[in-house]
Amino acid sequence: MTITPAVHIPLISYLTADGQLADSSPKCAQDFDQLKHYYKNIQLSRLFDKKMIALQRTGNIGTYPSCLGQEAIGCVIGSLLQAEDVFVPYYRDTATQLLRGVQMEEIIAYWGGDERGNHFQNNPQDLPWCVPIATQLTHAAGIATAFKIRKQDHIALVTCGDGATSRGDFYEALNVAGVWNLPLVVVINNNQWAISTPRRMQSATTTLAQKALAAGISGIRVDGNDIIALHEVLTTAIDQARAHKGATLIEAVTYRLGDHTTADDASRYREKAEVEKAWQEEPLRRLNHYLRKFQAWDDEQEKNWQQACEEKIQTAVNNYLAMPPQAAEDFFDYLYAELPAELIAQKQAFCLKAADQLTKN
Amino acid sequence: MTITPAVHIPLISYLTADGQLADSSPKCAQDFDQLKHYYKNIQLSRLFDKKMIALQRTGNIGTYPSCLGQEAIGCVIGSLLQAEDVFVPYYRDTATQLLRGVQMEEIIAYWGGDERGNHFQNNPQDLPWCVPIATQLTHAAGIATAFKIRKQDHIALVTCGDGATSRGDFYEALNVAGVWNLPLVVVINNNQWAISTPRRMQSATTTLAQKALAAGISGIRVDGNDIIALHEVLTTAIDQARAHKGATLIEAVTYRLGDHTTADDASRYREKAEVEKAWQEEPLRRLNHYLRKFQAWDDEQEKNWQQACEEKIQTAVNNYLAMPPQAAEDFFDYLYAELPAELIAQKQAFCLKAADQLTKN
Amino acid sequence: MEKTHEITLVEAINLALAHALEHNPDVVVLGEDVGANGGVFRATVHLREVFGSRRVIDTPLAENLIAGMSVGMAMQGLRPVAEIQFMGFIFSALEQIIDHASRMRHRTRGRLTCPLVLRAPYGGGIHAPEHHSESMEALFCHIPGLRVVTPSSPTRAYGLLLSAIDCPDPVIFLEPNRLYRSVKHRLFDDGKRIPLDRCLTSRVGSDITLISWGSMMQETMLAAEQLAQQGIEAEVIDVATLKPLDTETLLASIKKTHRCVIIHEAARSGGWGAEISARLMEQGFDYLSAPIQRVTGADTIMPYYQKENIYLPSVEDILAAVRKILP
Amino acid sequence: MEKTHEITLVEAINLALAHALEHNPDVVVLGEDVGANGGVFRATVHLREVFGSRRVIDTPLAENLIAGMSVGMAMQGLRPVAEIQFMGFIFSALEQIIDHASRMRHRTRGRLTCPLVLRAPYGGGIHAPEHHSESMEALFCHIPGLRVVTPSSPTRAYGLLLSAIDCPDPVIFLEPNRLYRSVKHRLFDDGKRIPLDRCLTSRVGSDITLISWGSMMQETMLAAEQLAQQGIEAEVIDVATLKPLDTETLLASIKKTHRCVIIHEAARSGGWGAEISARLMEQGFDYLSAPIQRVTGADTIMPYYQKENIYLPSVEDILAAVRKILP
Ligand SMILES: Cc1ncc(C[n+]2csc(CCOP(=O)(O)OP(=O)(O)O)c2C)c(N)n1
Ligand SMILES: Cc1ncc(C[n+]2csc(CCOP(=O)(O)OP(=O)(O)O)c2C)c(N)n1
Ligand SMILES: [Mg+2]
Ligand SMILES: [Mg+2]
Repeated sequence: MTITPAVHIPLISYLTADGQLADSSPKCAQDFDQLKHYYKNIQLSRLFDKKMIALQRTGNIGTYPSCLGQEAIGCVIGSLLQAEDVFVPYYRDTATQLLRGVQMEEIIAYWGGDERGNHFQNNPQDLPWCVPIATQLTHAAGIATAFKIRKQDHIALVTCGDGATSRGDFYEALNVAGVWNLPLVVVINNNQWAISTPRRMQSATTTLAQKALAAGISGIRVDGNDIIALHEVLTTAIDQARAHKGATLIEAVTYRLGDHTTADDASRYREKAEVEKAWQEEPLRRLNHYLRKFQAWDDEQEKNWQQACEEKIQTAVNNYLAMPPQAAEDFFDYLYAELPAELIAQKQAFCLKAADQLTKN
Repeated sequence: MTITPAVHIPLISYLTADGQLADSSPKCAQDFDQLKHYYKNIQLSRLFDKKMIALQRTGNIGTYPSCLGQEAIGCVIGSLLQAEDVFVPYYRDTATQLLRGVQMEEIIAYWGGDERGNHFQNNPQDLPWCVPIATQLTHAAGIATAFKIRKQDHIALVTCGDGATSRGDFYEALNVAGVWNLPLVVVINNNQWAISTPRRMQSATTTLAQKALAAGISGIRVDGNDIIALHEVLTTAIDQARAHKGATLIEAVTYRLGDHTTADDASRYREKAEVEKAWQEEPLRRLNHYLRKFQAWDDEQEKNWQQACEEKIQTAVNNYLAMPPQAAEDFFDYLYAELPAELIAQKQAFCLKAADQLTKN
Repeated sequence: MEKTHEITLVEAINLALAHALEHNPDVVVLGEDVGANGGVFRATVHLREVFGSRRVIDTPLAENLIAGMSVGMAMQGLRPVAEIQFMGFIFSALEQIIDHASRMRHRTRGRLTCPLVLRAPYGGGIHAPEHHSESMEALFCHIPGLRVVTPSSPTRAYGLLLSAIDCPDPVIFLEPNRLYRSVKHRLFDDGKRIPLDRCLTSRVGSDITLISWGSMMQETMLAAEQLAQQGIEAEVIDVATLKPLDTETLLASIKKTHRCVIIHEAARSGGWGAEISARLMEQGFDYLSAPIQRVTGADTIMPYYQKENIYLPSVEDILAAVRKILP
Repeated sequence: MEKTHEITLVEAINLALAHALEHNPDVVVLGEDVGANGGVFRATVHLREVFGSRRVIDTPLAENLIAGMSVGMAMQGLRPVAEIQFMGFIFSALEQIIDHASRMRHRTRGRLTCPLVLRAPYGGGIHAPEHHSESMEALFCHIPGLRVVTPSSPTRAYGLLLSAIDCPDPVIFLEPNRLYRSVKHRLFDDGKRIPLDRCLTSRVGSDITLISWGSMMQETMLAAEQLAQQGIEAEVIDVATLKPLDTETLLASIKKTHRCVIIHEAARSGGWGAEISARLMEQGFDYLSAPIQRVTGADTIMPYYQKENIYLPSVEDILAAVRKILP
């Protein structure tokens, strides 16, 4: 009696680590405008990410989780979603958020310990960062349900990490997406680590994509450093969801090139050699090689673009540093739609205290 | 791009609804002593189950969840586990528990609202009933982990319903069983209903067994009304677990012939015809046909056995009814190993109150 | 404005749900067995037939999912009213309630909000199996950003539930299952709300203040009647909205009576009675002639049903506490 | 009996864990990142190297799983000591804690028990992101069958954690992360236990009683020192074991001082201060010259870190409350 059912989910990949294109590759491999758009946005988010780490090191913001190495996934998601769709991030989604319209100032403010970072003035329907692992999955399912109830053609796209796949809510959300046929796409950023816990210690499955089988939904595994494969896979999944043809779980295989956060020191638990190898496979480099091979990118463009990025980033940092502080009473005023009577006295006391602290400093 | 991975998990079944044996069937199909043992125990638990419903109707116990129709699964589990193994039940496991050594008096007491039902004098390592759906799965994983840490060759076997497969802890437990290679067997009693919610509304998967794929463990689907198939499948899974060769998820396909509990009226939500059809497929009848065909069972044996069962059951009921009531202070005394100082006064007050109520009645 | 017969508390819940579904297209009812079965207590009976399975939704069996999806739906502008089958099964939903339902408005400074209602029957006294008799309201009352509401009669159930559904913020709506069928009120389906955040004075008196909520309001009112026969006029206050607490009404009463007993079914230590007691003592110290008393469940696990009557506070327990502090 | 240098609170936790692992073969340490990484705060550093991955176990990322497996392991006679990375991530474990860890002994009348410890860093003040600054101890304190313990110094952390691991019942062990590295004690790894269920008197005085626990003990002691300079002798009590509560010690103190301020970081309403206040008022009413005061966090979401200093009670807040009730 065979008791371990066989399943095979291939890795979809077109652009090799050294920028070579596979023989049969999708149309988008020739769409150099689109590819340049991706390249530029990976570069932008990488430079911004670097600045965020610098801001943390200089005490201007708090703990920050770098998305170094994973930017391709975010850039494709951020580019393919429509404005009316809802993007439900985890906390390592700087690349996606920039493309969704989240302002750099907002991102800095959020990690700087200021709720105003969650304003999302340009994309008010998107969800804010979600820190408790995997809890955002069921929100995305609820949002997709709302679209379905209202017969709207929007979709919800939610991201998480490989570690998140061990949490029960991950499966609960996939399962309901299957049984209610929800317009939902779930993207796992499999960056091989959950803080110090390697991917193999989270699950015995060969792939994370096969977890889709527990919910009866589609499951795809894609090279998360390959912009062309990502573009194809995400287009398919998003189209399928929008056409009410079912939810998809996408495992995007990538690598966390940085520490878990600025509070972490990854050298405690992982080998230098592994990281060095991963640097050979990161998404920017291979796309750069590919674009250059077809004369779609050159040193001049690179220099100009990096300079443009730096300027944009510096402006945002300056804006952030110039932001007046939040009012102390805000944490009372945004608690309920209306401040309940019992909190009025508390609010007054805390305002006095805040004023007091202000004069003392 | 194919995005829905294919998986096929066949239903293992040898004994048809009318008692015919499939051409290729396992050895145990000829072991008539074993089969008679099963037959008798299905009959015993069915008669006891009936008595439990009568006890509820007459106000002698509270709500009771009948296991009518699912007894074959329990009888096989209860017979194949070793004494040192740990059985982790849900709440519809009368058949299994009787074979594990739980006394009828204990079962009556539990559903009669008396904690002494959880004494399990004959099988003190087994877990008591578990009411919060699926929460017992992680206990079983923890117990299996203890066996593994101590290098013991015991296993944990845990049961649950089809509804339970929607809960996150179900997946969390399967997942850890896979990644830690735990000596664990998980048996889903897929009785097609979770109160009023039909199986198809819990999950879009074709089978529940395929949820094993999300954890990288073995998954089997078996006819839960077919004692021969159950014997084979459970033997394989238990042996595999004991040999440290991996955990198994078993979906045992059966039918809840009765109401969800004595507090439920299933006619509100399901068709009579469906239930009538299910009666044609229940486990006792087909085993009876099969045994009789091979002269392993006859009317005389049936009559004697039923009478023996009734006597045993009536003795248990009498013992239960003769049980002196629990002391009022017990719910203080078994709260902590030692009663904390702050509870001494509370305990006195409640004892006085109990004494007072006693004199008044 | 339909006239109805005398109805029970659970029927009043059903009426309020139907009213809300009819008058507000954003209202969605969801939960385990709320559809064809109409809920295990029949609180949602017939709603699916009338409003369809798009708005009255049977969910998979997962309370954390129900809560998390409700958060998602609420952020999209729907008004989910989710049933948790018993309070004993709400605990896996606590993470969503604490981390998201109660915080989303604060987190996003009002950009995204969670106008959802989680309904759950609660309390003992119905001879139910383990985990079906919990009174854990205090857990919710400690969570900033939540409202916690519990009715004590059919009329209050109807009016408070409608207000809870209107509420722009999350409400934990706890239904005393011991009262589901034991009391009947004649009530009109007129959509009349009872405001949240206000205690309801059920009996006016000047000798002592009895504070309670949910099913213990029965015993409390009975105790007040017995006291009246002895010439002692108790003021009885049904807290109704436990959080935020209407301190003003409570304080006004003890300023008048100078004596107070708080009655709840939940375990004593850290029960909501502790907060009420502490707060009234802080703010009304000079008016108190005697220490505020609490009549509560024990700090033990609620015993299986054979012993639940010992656990549950009785009229006699209330009277004993009153006697202790009367002059 | 090894001599050690001055060590921090988190090092004291590490020392106690190592001691327990060495002296009791049933002790098992588990949690997210407790192995190679030694825990995100380094509380479990080096333990895996010394005691092996069979006893120091990195789990998959699932707190409900960690709690449920600990229940299972404990029923098998192991002594699991599980780390929840931050208190903000413990909520998905509440179902297992409420339904099983706290009840198994009662349920089975002592046949099966849950001698487990769930450790979690808690509290604000470390400029951490959202969900890393919770003080939700009151949730656990309301659950019958649990013990809730929190140390306020390296010495107390060592002695109380060893007692918690010895304890035959489940213990929620809350570690004030603001103190993890801010205080150092010279301490001997002699396995010396500090008994649970007893308040610890940190300062003797007769003018007023200040009651606190965890990280707020810092501010409370500072306030006491400032009061002493003004000639006011405060008695400072570190509750240490929040549940069960050592009412006797607290009551004895207010019988002496007649005045009391309770200080905690958690939200005010339904915080554990409410229970302490209510209980002392009930049992010590005649000794109180003024209402018991509470100095607490606001009934709001803990704001993001830029504003956390406004939220956290300060020495000045404590002094103001003291002034309010001193004659
Ligand atoms: C419920 C919960 N538990 C624990 C944590 C602490 N924590 C933050 S990130 C992290 C690892 C997450 O790993 P993964 O899901 O792979 O995402 P990654 O950070 O690698 O992108 C942990 C354990 C948390 N935020 N939430
Ligand atoms: C966590 C939880 N939620 C809800 C319930 C109420 N409840 C009791 S049985 C049941 C249905 C369970 O169905 P299934 O898992 O298929 O088992 P079956 O009863 O059919 O054997 C529900 C919803 C519960 N006991 N626990
Ligand atoms: Mg990861
Ligand atoms: Mg079922």
